[in-house]
Order: sequence, then structure tokens, then C-alpha cells
Amino acid sequence: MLKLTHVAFGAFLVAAPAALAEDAFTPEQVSVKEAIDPGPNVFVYQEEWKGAGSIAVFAQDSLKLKGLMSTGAMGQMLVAPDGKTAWAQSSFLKRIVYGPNEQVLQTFDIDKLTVKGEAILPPKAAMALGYSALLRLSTDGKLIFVQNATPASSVTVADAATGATLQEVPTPGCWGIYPLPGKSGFATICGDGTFSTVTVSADGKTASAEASAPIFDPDADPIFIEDESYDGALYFVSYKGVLYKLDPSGKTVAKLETTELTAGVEGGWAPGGYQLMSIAPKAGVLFIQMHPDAKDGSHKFVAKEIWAYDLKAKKVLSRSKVEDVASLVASKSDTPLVFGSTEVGKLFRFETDPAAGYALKSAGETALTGFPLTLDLVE
Amino acid sequence: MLKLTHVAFGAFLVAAPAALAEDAFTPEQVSVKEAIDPGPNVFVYQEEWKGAGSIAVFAQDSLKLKGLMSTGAMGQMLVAPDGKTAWAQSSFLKRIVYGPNEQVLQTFDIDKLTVKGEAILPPKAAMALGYSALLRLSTDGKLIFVQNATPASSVTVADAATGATLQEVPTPGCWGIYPLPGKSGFATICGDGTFSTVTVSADGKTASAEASAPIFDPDADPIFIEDESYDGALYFVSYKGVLYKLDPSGKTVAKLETTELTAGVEGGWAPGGYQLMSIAPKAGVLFIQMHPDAKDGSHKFVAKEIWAYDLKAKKVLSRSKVEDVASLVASKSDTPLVFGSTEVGKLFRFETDPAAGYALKSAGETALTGFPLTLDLVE
Amino acid sequence: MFNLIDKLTGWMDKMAEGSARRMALSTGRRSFLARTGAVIVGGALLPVLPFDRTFGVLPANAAESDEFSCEYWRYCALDGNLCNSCGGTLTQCPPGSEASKVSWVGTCKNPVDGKDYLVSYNDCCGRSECDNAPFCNTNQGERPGYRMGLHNDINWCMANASVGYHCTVAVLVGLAE
Amino acid sequence: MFNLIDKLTGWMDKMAEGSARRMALSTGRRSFLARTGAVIVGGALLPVLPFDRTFGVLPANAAESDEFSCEYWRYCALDGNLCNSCGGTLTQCPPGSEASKVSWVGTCKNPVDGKDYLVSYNDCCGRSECDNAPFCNTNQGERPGYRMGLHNDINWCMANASVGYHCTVAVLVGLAE
Repeated sequence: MLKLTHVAFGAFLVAAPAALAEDAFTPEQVSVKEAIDPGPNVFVYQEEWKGAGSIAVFAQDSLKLKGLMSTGAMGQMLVAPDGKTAWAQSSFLKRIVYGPNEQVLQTFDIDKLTVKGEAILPPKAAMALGYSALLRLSTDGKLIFVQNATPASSVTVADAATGATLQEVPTPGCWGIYPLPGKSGFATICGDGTFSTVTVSADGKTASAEASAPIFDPDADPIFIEDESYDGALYFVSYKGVLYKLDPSGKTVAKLETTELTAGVEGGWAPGGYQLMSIAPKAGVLFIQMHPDAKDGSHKFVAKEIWAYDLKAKKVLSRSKVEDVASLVASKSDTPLVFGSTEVGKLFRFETDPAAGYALKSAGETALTGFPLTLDLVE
Repeated sequence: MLKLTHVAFGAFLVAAPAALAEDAFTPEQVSVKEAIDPGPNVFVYQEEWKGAGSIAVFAQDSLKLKGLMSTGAMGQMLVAPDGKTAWAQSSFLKRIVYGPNEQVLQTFDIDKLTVKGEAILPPKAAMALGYSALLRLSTDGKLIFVQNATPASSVTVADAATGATLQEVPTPGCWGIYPLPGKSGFATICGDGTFSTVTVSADGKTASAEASAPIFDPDADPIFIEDESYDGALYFVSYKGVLYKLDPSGKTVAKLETTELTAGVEGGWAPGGYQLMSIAPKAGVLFIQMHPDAKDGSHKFVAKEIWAYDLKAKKVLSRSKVEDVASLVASKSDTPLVFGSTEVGKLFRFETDPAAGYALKSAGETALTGFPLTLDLVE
Repeated sequence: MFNLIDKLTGWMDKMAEGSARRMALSTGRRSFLARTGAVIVGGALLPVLPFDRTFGVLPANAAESDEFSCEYWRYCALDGNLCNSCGGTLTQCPPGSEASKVSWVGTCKNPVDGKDYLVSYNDCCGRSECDNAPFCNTNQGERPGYRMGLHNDINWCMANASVGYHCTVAVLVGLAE
Repeated sequence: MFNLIDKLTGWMDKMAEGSARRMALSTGRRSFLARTGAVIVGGALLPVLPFDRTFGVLPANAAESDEFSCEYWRYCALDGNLCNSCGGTLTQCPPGSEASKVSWVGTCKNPVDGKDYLVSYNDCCGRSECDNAPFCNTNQGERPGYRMGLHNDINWCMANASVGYHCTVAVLVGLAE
């Protein structure tokens, strides 16, 4: 009884405040905002390793935080192309950092920031730093691909609508998920320098794989797992700055072309970071994080500059000095915006100037928490 | 099969490294340290609100971190007087920050930093900032008292050996747990300015309570819930700096004496912070966090100075400038050490100089995480 | 287990009696509430507002008018992250979270009209702590847990189904004349 | 679900064949391992060490000899919190935690004897991340997850009963001649 009456005391204040004043004061009511404000968003996955991570939703124009969607630990985020649905794969241990681990695929309604559903995954999902290639939606939007590591590599195929696991595809020695255009399935990068093209049946329940010819040299110059799609091609970049243009549409992945981003540039510049590049498709420009004096082990160095590289003209259009950008994403508009996150909790907004080779200029900054290494946006 | 072989690959490196070298190199083996190094410890509860908190164990002499004992969220820590056993009360939600909440009393073996046991508590335990008065051991060491809030106040009485809940004692309008000397039970501070003395039966299963005469004025000058025991008396301090010396040993709590700490001192000084005072018993000195220009709402201000107050002579012996100390604890030695934590992640070690009125001098600093507002030590 | 109830009820009666005495000068429940801040709880009375306002009056300044600053006047006893910087507003929890069923109360002076308002600080619940947003820790009139309705060092999501602390709103619920 | 196995086995055979070709110049399994860093896994071969060491040799300096510094030579490919600053030692997990059953491997040059050592980076598991301790992020020879044995952006507690990441040790397990 005591418990109930004390609870009632709090509720009373909220429910009957009008009784408190004698003059015309109109009391306010506490409520919950039903939906986020409209407008294009930037999503940042704020990963935590000893607690709840979150997908933070920011307004692209103002960087105003629209809200958080909470996940478990050591997770990955995925945002649907229409910006209405998000998913997260993460770990919920019985005692947060010890005890049985339940790996969960959450489905979120972005407008309402609510959990629409959750499904238990096979307990193999990679507990990794944030990389967009570790949790992917099939091109037709019907399947979710989850990168597993036990440390043997495999991919869980789940129904995007229900989260139900349909199959687990072994992908030994391969890593990263690159949805195939025009058909169901994904390509993956293999440790011998080939790609494997995994075709998944329409019902998601079976799969077959085909290895490509060698595409890169994983010993001499490995490629980052961060990919960008543009004009039907799939782009990767190597530790030393070689841009790979691949065709993922055939039975196997084919190499179309390679270009040296740093050709003719002094200073030992190389790409570095996590989500280290993004293509602005209308401009046909690749924005990529670069650091000077590159050496063995510098491939995760944060950016000292962001370069704008013209994919058609194959030349660097501009080099913009930045501070500590570890991951970035560019918008798809004519005059792209670039958003960059740092390892230590900042989100930067940059405007670009097409007349100046898409050079970046600072246009906003806000706070992030956790390890904010994955960004996405929807216009 | 693939999974098993891949796991074997990692194990192989650890188990059979001798095969890797051709010369006399002797490979090392990974192992787990069995126990912490001997010597007196300082304990800091690093509370988290969206993940796993931890009890951090530091060497008193070097501030070297000896290890962590992980808890759930929004918890409290308790260290046995012998320094061998610790407990924590904390919350484990199914989805870390949402879903059903399991409130757990963990028992830790401090030497091995292992979880010796856990018991599920009634789901009412206060989810509060760290305060030592919210989780207490009875004077005979047989019972654990857990402060509850629903927000109605009650205390769960649990068996210290097993963690099993024995009873829930309603304590409406009262807060904080102050174990009674010489008998089983506790006193608690009530909102009308009295104390309630709750006597618990030997088996822990029943209780009776007795209210004291008014002891303080909760409107004009409330007392902090932080207590210190010394020479049979129980000490509290008020927002305005009045030191209360109480006798908790009788049927009801009795007021023995009050003293104004700031009598004759200019500058509007007042006590402030969380675990804001500690008595060094051999010296008979109270160390207390003070800030100037006190006003309504400044009672949680961090310390600008720590004062050493002589409890027998009733005078301030020294005033030492400090930076941002939010909580502190003093050791029991002839020449006390004082350890202070800040809200932003630092643990300070101070030596004191008896010849200079126990003035503090900086003697070490290390990093803390979370909200580190509760400290304890055992010599 | 409940052999305490008699005595505790006695204590609560006594407290209610004391509060009732203080109430003598007022003319009705509303005035009483506005003046002393006590709230009727299942027949007993708990003091939830300090009536000792001997500390100074706040001067009006820019920060007091900026609801995204910890100095904003409504936040005079707020301990937590600002919901209006986390997708909510001054009085609305961010989408996807829940408003706490119970709350603590502050009394804050509005620098514009000079009146003291009762502010209900509701925590928003069921999402991770929004530490992207400013963390404020102000404590005018704040009391330890023995005056629970004025206490802010505790998770006021305690009575909700999902108790994860997300952020805090500041809702004007009355005038403290 | 396992209609892939045939093809994947084919792919692994091919990879093993390629590795075997590279192995041709060595005289036995031990040399092969030391030289190419490949490890036999259930009959297949996975490359776990880079053999391209074209980047510069490290100069000896004080930090390289300080095992509490991220610059310590053994930590050349360590991504995590140092266990020796969290109650453990260079090779011992802190009390109460568990050593990871699997690990990644770096090749680090000891500035004292000038030799390259194989370093097994084991995560310690089942306790909260020890972010009291220094966080180091060095990546000599580090590769993405397609060379899993060299990859450090993942929780190597993954094969343990309790997968919470606590900290990382650096254990010398071999010489890379």
C-alpha cells in the first residue's frame, strides 16, 4: 500500500497540477514527442563495448540531435535507403560484460525511434568496430546479411521483414559484405586477394559461391573493406592509395581499372581511418581521408586532409585540411555535404564548394559518444 | 567443422608456440594472474548508467590499478571491513537500458577478483548515484541492508553469506542506512528531522522501529546522508556546516552535540560534494570538502579546499587547496592518507602532515571512469 | 515483516500533524500546496518543497533565457541530460522514450515575471543515457532522499517498465506563491 | 544450406595450393611458419603474418622499453587497453578475467636484439572494458578481417564463454626469422 500511494504522489503532480495555482497560470503537461522532425538525417552509430550503444539521428542542416535508438554492445548499424527503417546487430550479455550472450537483430522505426521488432541471431555475429560492410541489406531490400566470426567467417542471412534467420553461409577466409546489384546475394573479399560472389536463392535459404581471379595483393598492398558504389561499379582503396574499380555484376567480380590516388603527390600520403571514403554521385567525386608520411601500421591514422578526387577525370580536385576525422560520409546532392566523425567524440559538418574543386569548409560541429565510426545518411 | 578448426587455429598458437622458432627462444604463455598483489587497497565504485559499472581496486601506496570487479548499471558498492569480500547492488536490464530489470546482489572475492555468488533482490533497490549509506553491512557482518526506493522508501535485509533476502522493512519518508553498534539493525534519517532506529531480529526476519526526538531541521539546514563513525559516535554534517555528533547506541538516536565548522571563518564556506567527509580515527581529525560563497543549491559543489578539523579541540587545523574533489576517504593510520575522486575521472592521493595540522599534499594521481563517487579503503 | 507498520504509521501521522499545523494559516488545499509544497500522499503528508528561500534572488541574464544552457531558469534543480538537446523539447521526452511516472520537484524563479514556479523534473526512460546532450547539475532546494520529492540523485525512471535513464525535462506544474 | 561447402572447399584447396607454392623454398613446417606466418588450420592454410616488411626499421628509444607506454615494442599491432595497467602483466590477464581462446598475431622488432618476434595479442575476457588503462591503437602488419589472424578491429573474446572485452596482453610466441 505504501508503495502504491507513493507512486500516486508522483503521478498526482503530473495529472492534477492545475490545482496548484490560484491565478491564471496554465500548467504544462509532460509528454513524449511522437516523431522526429522531418528533413534529411545523418546517422551515427555510437558503439559501446561495456554497455548500450546507440544510433544517433542528426539533422543534416543544423546537426540538431533528433534522438537515439538504443542497441546492445559491440554492434553494427544499418539504415534502409528510404531512411524509414534501421537495423542493429549487437550483443546483450546476461551480466552486460559476462554470462551468456544473446545477439539480437533489432528493427527500428526511424520516424518514431521505436523498436519495431527484434530477432535472436545465431551467436556468431562479429563483435567488431563499426564497419558498414559487416551488416548489410540486399539490393532488393528483402534480406539482411550479418557478418559472423567465430573466428571462422560466415554470413547469416535473415529476412529483412521479420529478422528470422534463413541460413548461414560459410565464407572461410573472406570478410565484408557487398550486396550484388540486380540479384540476391553479395560479394566478399578473400584473404588470397580474390573476391567470392555468393548468390543467394530468392527465398534466402540456399546459396552458391564463385571465386574471382586475383584482384589485389593482400600482402604487398591490402585493400580496406570500406566500399563505395557508383555508376554500376564497386570501388575500394588500398593501404597505399590504389583505387580499385570493380564490376560486381557478373558471375564473379571483375577488375575494371586501378588508379593511384597519390600519383605525382609528394609527402608519402596514403588513405587512413575507418569509414574512410564516400562518393558524391552527382558530382562524381570521391572524398577520401588522407594522412602524410604513411608507413606500415598507419592505415588507421585519422585524416590530416580530405581529398576530393574526380572519378571521371582521375585527378585530385582539392585537398582540405581537417582535424582527426576517422570516418566520413558524403551526401548525394549537387553540392555535397560531408560529415566526419572523430574517435574522441565529435561530429563535423562540412560544406563543399564545387567552384573550388569541392573543397571542404567547416559548417558545424556537435558532440558524439562511444566509438562513432559508422555514419550513414539519407536525403 | 570449419568453426572448430578455426578455433583450434587460435588455440594452436597459444598451446604450441615452441614449434615456431628454430633457436633457443623460449616462448611465453598467456595466463591469468591468480590474485591481486598484497598490500592495502583503495576501492572506487565506477558507476555507469548505460552499462557495466565496476569496483576498481588500487594500491594505496602507488595508485597502481590491481583490477576491476564488474557490476551492472546504477549500482552501489560495499566492502567488508577485512578487505576480503565486496558486494555490489546493481541493475541488469534485459536490453541494458530497457526491458525487464533484474536487480542483483553480487558477492566478490577481492583477492581473486571473482564473483563468488549472486542473489536476485526484490526489484526495488534505489538506482542512485553512489552513496555508501545506500548499501550497508550490519555491525556483526551477518546482514546486508539495501536501500530501496519505488519511490517509497524501504530496506531489504539480506543474508551476507548467501545474499538471500530475509525481509523488507518499510521506512517511509526516511533515507540512508547507518548500522547500529552492538546490535543488529540500523538507523535512518527521516524527512521530519528525526532519526528512526530499526532493530532487526537475530535471524534477520523481523524488525521494529523507534523514532527519535527531532535532531535537525530539514527545511532550514538539512544534513547530508554521508556519515562517519568515531569513538562510538555517529557524525553528520549539514548544508551550512553544522557538525552533528549523535549517539546511535540507545533505543533511539540521541543528539550529543553540534558544532559550527565555519565559525569565525570569512568567505561563506560550506561543505559540498558527495562522499564529502572522512574521519582519520587515530588523529581524531575530520577531513571535509569545502567550497566558498555557498548558496542555495551549492551543496554538491566540488571542493576548493579540504579542511582538517580536530574533533576533540573543535577547531580547523588546516585548509588545503584542492581541485574538483567530489568525494574522499581517509586512511586510519597515524599519518593519514586521503584519497579524493573527481566527477570527471581522476583519483588523487594526498599525504598529510601532522606537524602542519594534517595539511594535504599531492602524492599521486590516476585515471577513473564512470561516475566515481564512492570510495572505501581497508588497511 | 510488517510489525513496523504501526510505529511507522504513527510517525507518518505525527508528520502529517506537523504539516497540518503549518497549514493552519492557509485557506484550502490549493493554497497549502502552493505555499509549503507538501503533497498529500495516501492520507499522509510529505513535504516536497523547501519553504526556506533565504538564499539570494537570481539576476536575469542571457543564459537564464537559453533553454539549451544549464543556466536556464527552469533548470534550477535539474540533475541530468537535457531532453531538448536529445530530440525532445522542454516538456517532451524524445521520440521512442517514455516519460517517468514519478518525478522530483523544484521551485525556480522566472526572471521575466519574478514569480516562483513549481517545476516537475521528469526523467525520460527506456533509452540509453543521452550523453550527447549537456549534463546539468543544479540543486536549488534539492534535498537528500529523506525528502524524496526534492531529491535528484536518483533515477526517476524507477517506477517505469523500462528503467533506463535517458534525459530529463522541466515541466511547469504550478506557481509557488 | 551447405551446398556451398563443395565450392568453398575448392576455394580453400586453391588457397592452400598457392600457399604451398610459396612454401616451396622452405624446408619444413617450422621454417614455413616462421617465414610466411601461415598457420595450418584443419588441413587448409590461412596466412596470418605479413611477409612484406618493406616499411622502415624502428629506432630504439625510451618509450619502446616502457611496457606501460603504447610505444613499447611488443605493442606494434595492439588495439586495446593494456592489461599490465589493469592488474595483469605483459602476459597475464588481470585476476578474475579469462584469457581469450583465440588471438591475433603481430610481428614486432625487438630494439634490443634486432629480431622480429611473433606476438600473440590475447584479449582478456569477462570483465568490463578496462578504460582506466591506456588505450593503444597500433597496426603494424594489421590486415582487415579477410586475414583474420592479423585483424585487431574485432573482439578476440569471441570464442570464450564470457565475451566481454577487458584488456589485451602481448605474448611472445615465436621468432619470425
